[in-house]
Amino acid sequence: MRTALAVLRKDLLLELRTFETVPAMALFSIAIFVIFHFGVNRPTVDGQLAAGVLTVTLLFAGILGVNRLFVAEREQGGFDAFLLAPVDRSALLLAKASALFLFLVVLEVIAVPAFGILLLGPPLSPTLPAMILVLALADLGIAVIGTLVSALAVQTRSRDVIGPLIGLPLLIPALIATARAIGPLLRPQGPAPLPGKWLLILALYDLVFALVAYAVFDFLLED
Amino acid sequence: MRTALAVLRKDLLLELRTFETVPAMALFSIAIFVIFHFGVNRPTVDGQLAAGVLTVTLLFAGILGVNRLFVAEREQGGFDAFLLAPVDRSALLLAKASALFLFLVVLEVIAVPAFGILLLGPPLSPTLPAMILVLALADLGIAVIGTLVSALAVQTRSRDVIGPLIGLPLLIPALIATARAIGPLLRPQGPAPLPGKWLLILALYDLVFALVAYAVFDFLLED
Amino acid sequence: MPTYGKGLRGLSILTLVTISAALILVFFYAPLDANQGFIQKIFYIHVPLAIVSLCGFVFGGLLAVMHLRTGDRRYDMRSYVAIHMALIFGVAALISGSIWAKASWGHWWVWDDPTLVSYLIVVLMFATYTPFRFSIEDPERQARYASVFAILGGAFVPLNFVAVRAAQGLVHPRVLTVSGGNLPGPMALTFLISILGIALLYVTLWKYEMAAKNARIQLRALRRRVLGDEDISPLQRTAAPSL
Amino acid sequence: MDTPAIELRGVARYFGERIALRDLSFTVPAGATLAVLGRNGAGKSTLLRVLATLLRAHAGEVSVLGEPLPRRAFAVRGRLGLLPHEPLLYRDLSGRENLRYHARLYGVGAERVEELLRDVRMERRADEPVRLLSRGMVQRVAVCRAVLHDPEVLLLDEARANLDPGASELVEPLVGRLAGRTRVITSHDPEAALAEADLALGLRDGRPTFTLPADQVTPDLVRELYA
Amino acid sequence: MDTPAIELRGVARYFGERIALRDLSFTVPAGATLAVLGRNGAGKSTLLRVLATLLRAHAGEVSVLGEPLPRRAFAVRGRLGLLPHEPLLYRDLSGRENLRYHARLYGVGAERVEELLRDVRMERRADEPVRLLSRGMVQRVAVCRAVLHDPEVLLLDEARANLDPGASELVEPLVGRLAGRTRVITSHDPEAALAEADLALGLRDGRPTFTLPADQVTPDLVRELYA
Ligand code: HEM
Ligand SMILES: Nc1ncnc2c1ncn2[C@@H]1O[C@H](COP(=O)(O)OP(=O)(O)OP(=O)(O)O)[C@@H](O)[C@H]1O
Ligand SMILES: Nc1ncnc2c1ncn2[C@@H]1O[C@H](COP(=O)(O)OP(=O)(O)OP(=O)(O)O)[C@@H](O)[C@H]1O
Ligand SMILES: [Mg+2]
Ligand SMILES: [Mg+2]
Repeated sequence: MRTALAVLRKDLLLELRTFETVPAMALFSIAIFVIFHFGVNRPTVDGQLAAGVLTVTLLFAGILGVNRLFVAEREQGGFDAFLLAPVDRSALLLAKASALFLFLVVLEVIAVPAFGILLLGPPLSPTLPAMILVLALADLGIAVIGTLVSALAVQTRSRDVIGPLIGLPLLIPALIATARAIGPLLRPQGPAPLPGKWLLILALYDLVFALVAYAVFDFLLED
Repeated sequence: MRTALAVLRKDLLLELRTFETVPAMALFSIAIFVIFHFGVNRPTVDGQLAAGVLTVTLLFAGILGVNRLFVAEREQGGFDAFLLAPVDRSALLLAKASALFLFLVVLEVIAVPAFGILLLGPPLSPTLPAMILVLALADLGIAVIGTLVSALAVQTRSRDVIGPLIGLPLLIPALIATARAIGPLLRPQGPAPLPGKWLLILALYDLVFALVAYAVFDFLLED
Repeated sequence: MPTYGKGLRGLSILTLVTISAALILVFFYAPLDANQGFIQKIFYIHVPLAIVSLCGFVFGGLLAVMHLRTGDRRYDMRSYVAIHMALIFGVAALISGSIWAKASWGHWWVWDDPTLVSYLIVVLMFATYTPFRFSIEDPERQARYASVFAILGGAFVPLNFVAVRAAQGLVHPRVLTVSGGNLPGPMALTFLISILGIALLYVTLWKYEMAAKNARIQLRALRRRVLGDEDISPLQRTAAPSL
Repeated sequence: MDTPAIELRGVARYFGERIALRDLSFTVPAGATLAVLGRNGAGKSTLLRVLATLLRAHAGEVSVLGEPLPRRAFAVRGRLGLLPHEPLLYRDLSGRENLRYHARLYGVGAERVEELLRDVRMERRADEPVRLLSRGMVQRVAVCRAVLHDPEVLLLDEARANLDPGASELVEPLVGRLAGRTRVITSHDPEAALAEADLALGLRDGRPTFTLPADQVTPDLVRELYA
Repeated sequence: MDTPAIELRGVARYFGERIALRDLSFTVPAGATLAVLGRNGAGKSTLLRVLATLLRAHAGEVSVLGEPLPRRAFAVRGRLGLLPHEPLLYRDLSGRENLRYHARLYGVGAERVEELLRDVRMERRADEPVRLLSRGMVQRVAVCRAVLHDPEVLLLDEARANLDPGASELVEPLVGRLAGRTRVITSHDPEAALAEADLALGLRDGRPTFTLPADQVTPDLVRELYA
């Protein structure tokens, strides 16, 4: 735990210094919204379509973050440094996943309002509580899968390709669930109650992969 | 020219080394479209929406490509090595831009047909010639801007970090133009003629930035 | 190192028998489908193929778990072969499915059906398994990472299945909603036999492949012992596990 | 107590088919210094990485501070410091930030960081991103990193590379013989290495050519080691 | 012809407020070797990067091979080789692929690559990704890179770091004095550096402390340079 905090702290510091990941993610998603707004000369979207656009955007932005997650560790020997320390290895998983989770939250704090302003037809505010719940679950899934995939990809000769390549398919179920869960919230005629089924699937998905990740992560670090 | 070829060759080598690119891209684009499919939960999309989806995919791939093309240079001193050589610096611009362009073309060769069967309502074939023209212009824009902006990140030691971020905003006009130009081609009731206005804007945009890039690139590389 | 040849002959014979039995049942016993007619019989190939391939992927994942638990590289080999075979079966399922689709829906492929598309995603994802292995030099790391990949995939298959089931399929039938429930008796029997047959086929092929791989590795080991490891050619990269 | 600080028996390590180390056996008593000599590619760094628990041995037994590796690796890590070829520092963080991070990983207080920075005369440059430092300054910070937790066993891979003569004296009390640590050092300056070592190990293509007290290593032995 | 190979007049280079080099003036006649000595951070690498046209001088005049920099930089690049701290190689490409790439950039034939690889005894390891090579092997390939185009002026930043004694002899004909190139070398082994130099430049915080024929540099001068 102390370790995870130390690593997380380091990662956030690094992000503050290099300013590489989060701004890129945020700009990317805003760019997408702008494209849809002006490009798809449909001033507003709602319902399932809106949910889809939002989810897909966040997912892609997330992938961009995933790709950078372990680059510094690899290029600058952070892995070795961490492995030399007398600490529990799964702390790295915890730290990286939390870092990614935080990045995603920051991203959404920027992107979701932007979405509300740029693209969304129905008002955002009434749906916010439910929305936050869904997105939190989604972020959790992306964070866990993303960390795992990123750790897998970063040691291969094709980091930047393999990450998204394995990550996107793996995340499809989570994406389906998220989009379907958000859809009803953005109905033009005002939000419907959260579809519990999809929340359940999302939660299940998070749980399963969290457990898998915890079980296998150490093997990604071993010599 | 010879130089540009040498650099291009090296980049392709690094690429091919790293992954069987084509199957990767196939899976990649299929995954993306399936994600869109499930996201927006529509059997098919058409018109501006379809155009928007295609453009966003392009942007996403472009960003991944840019990272791929410049990270190695930055982390492993490839730029210094190049700057030491008795060659014309704009060769690097040419090489990187073409590499990026190729990358995007290869992706589209796979992704557009996949898009046609997966997601697109109206048939693709009648619109192909026009589509190719638009996409070519779009790729050019992305390639040039991508290269130009990444060059800002060259200076390994004292590199400025905000530089790369201005890329996305710069790209947005081109992307909007692309979406607008493609939109009419994908109308459910069959393709309309290419909207010359947007095509012109796109072409103009490419031209301007190509010139700007050519003009300023050397200075970006200067220490 | 165990030889995987053991019991292969018996198994092969059993497989042959079961499959031919299945075929006989399919063509002479199972009744013609009321509205689809003869083409429906591909059901007895397609569905088992699809299901066995999915199970094969999961099987590969379980073997990968064993590899990581025991650290025994042979499990990695087994997992590799299991996934390899499942991939082949998967492609076969795709093909048989599309034939059926062409016959009964008029298209080779229906994209807006979750079952089909998600299955394709699964197959494609495991299609990157080999290239993924290939892009890691160090054999040990390759083995470990491939196992993690396999486990991810193994966990992914059922989850994906659930998510897809929840998102109502549009055209793709759902017979096995409560596992073979509403199949008429003879069809059910035939179906069970053919599933058994395909499953046996999978196991047999798996064992064959394992035996072959083993032979190759032992040969290489012998060669190394004879030639001596002084002048080893620089690391040649392969996707296949090398012990 | 007299359990040897480091003990190897018949150790081998492969990378795929390449044999990086083979039938390596030696013991280093506590407080002693072992100099590992050998050509480029002889296996020195690999040996250090094995001792540092970063690589598993594929054959034979390794025990450090009486703990068998890799089984009890976690018990050893906190008591052992490695200074490899790479500085293991984040280029975009300052030296101080890097060391603070490692201090947290090792559960060491921040004052220790300041103390070390002063020892290597980097206190005035400690807030610049490492990527802006000169090569030797980076090496100084890397030395601090390696000795941050005051390890009992120190593994030094050409520790003095890129350090100016003054700086090598500065780091002497940290990584030198008198620090009283058990040390395994590698160097491409055999004389210097032997001068500060008690034992010497000659490696050739991963095989030991000699394992002797440092003072018994004749120039001929050295010459043929590199020939 | 007797235009000096390298000539500096009142050269200064800043990084922000930091002064990395100031009022630096010296000339190196063609074929001679200049040893640049100084503490970590004295400005040695910066000087080499200025001479290599990678950095602009902020004040004063630099001319290499009679060509004023940076104006005529392009005329100089092909005739000058730099071996910096970093190997400047792509880790995921093999040594051979890296050198082939540079050979194309410099318009040099592939046979030259093979010849060099043989010279440094790397021909059997030349097809492995650089990432998997030992540190010294990487350095050998880096040396090949620097002399690929047989440059008239050679700038060596601690060229022999990480090379075993045998390897330093191997690279002697490539980067050594007898190769007959004009050389600017840095090293943290003053004796060795002075031994193979004609001229010596002492740098301290970017300022020259002495510029003398190598044989006139007294141990005291050296000592106070590092003190
Ligand atoms: C390329 C096209 C097809 C693919 C990729 C495909 C794929 C699959 C898969 C993965 C399964 C097992 C998993 C599951 O049960 O959901 C399955 C089962 C089945 N498929 Fe297909 N299929 C295709 C075409 C068809 C067609 C055209 C039909 C009939 C009109 C059909 C009928 C069935 C039936 C009845 C099952 C039984 C299992 C169940 O109830 O889901 N399939 N198919
Ligand atoms: N990760 C790896 N994968 C494959 N081979 C490796 C790996 N690491 C090292 N090797 C090989 O193992 C051998 C020993 O490498 P090592 O780095 O231990 O040599 P060294 O004695 O440290 O050499 P140097 O003096 O140049 O540092 C070399 O042939 C090297 O190529
Ligand atoms: N890109 C840069 N930005 C800011 N400061 C820099 C940069 N490059 C070098 N410096 C500073 O300039 C000074 C000289 O650095 P330089 O690398 O030339 O030292 P050096 O003599 O090579 O030292 P060493 O012997 O350690 O290699 C150092 O204080 C260094 O921090
Ligand atoms: Mg080494
Ligand atoms: Mg330097």
